[in-house]
Amino acid sequence: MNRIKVLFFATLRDRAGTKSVDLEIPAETTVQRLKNLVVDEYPGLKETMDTVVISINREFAFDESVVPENAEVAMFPPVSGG
Amino acid sequence: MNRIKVLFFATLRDRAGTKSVDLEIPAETTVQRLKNLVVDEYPGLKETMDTVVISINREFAFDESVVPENAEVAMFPPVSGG
Amino acid sequence: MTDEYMNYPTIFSITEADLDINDLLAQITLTGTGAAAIFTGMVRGETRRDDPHETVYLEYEAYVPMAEAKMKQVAEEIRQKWPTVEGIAIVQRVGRLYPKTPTVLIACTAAHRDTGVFEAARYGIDRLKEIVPVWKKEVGPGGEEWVEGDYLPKPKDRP
Amino acid sequence: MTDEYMNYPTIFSITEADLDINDLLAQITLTGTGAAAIFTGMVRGETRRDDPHETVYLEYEAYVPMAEAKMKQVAEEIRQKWPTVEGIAIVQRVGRLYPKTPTVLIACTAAHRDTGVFEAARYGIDRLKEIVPVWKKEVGPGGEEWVEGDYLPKPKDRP
Repeated sequence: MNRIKVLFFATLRDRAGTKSVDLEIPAETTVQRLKNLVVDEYPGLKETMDTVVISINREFAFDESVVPENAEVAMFPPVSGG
Repeated sequence: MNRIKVLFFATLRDRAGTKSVDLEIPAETTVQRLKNLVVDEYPGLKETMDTVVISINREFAFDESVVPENAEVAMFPPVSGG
Repeated sequence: MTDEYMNYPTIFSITEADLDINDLLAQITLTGTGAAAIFTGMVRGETRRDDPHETVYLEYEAYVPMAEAKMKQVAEEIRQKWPTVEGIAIVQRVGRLYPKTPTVLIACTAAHRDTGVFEAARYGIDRLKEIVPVWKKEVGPGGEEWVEGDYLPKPKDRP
Repeated sequence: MTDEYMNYPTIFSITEADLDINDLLAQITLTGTGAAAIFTGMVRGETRRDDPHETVYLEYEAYVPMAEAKMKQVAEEIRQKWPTVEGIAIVQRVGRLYPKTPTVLIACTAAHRDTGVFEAARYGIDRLKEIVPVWKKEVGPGGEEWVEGDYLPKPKDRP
């Protein structure tokens, strides 16, 4: 098992009700699989998953990316700064 | 005869050696004719006349424009501000 | 960044402080600099386009370390596309910001104005709104709502 | 200016004072303003293009009342071409100005950045350098010389 941290921002933080969570996930877990694990934990996030943006260690990641040990993962909606 | 004032800027002021001059010119004098009168007075301006810009009462004027009574005429090189 | 750009200042920051454009511009002005194009965005108190509404304030938040990394990437993309650009400043203000307040700044300097500074600044703000992780919640007379972005990053958006 | 623009601020000035971009921007930011494009020009201490040379300072002079009238005309031309532009500021600093000093500013604001503000600011500085009567003398290590413009006004350059 790999320990990782998941950060939530904006709507996802509001829906998850927390800024971050520490998780233990199987080695070789992909981003796609991680999304499912997170929705199991926070069902309120289910409907945000179609347009969620994921980063691993502060860089964009995609469904097939593998989440490494000690990763800092972030989940957030499309950005709206400026 | 009409009384007018002619202002010189930048290179033209340097060459004329003065910022301005009051002139009496015949009624119906055109800009083209005025240039010649000014060059007669200030021969050092002769070679600037090909690219001189003329304004009458703070608006661009052209060779055929007639200089009205009490006009404020200005003679200057193409602008180089910014 | 390659050695070519070693002496060219690049500023990027996420800040809660007022944007001081005079100061930021001075920081990216070199001896050979003759032109700067600056974009700033402000909080609109009143929006007429699309869904007309009033705004009392916006609440900005950022994923700070990633936002800084992505601002650096935007600056590097600008330098790749417009090698004549000298200094670059990219600043996003966060926190609670009221109408008329400047919230974001992109500034690019160069020796001359016809070398792409306007296009570079325009590219910078467009790109910031795609890949820099900052979000805003809009608070209006009738309640609050997260502003939705619409850009989904692609593998090419990694540096 | 037509009634349509009545509430839109237009600032133009010839000044010997420092350009305060923060302040100028605040003066042309309205409740509906969300975007500003600003151009500033600075004195280059070192010029590499065309005829490379060093500059100790520039001495600017203006035909003030006509320069103000022509700045007003530039602002009106911008409003004709980009009716979405809200505030406009056009400022030319004059006097003795040293390298790195901002000398000129054109700023245009609008509700949104995709409504022509960048193009409007670019047009403004191009136009200022054609029709606003300001000149500069360049003082370098080897002597001084008037900088030559190359635009000859045409009848269409009257308002």
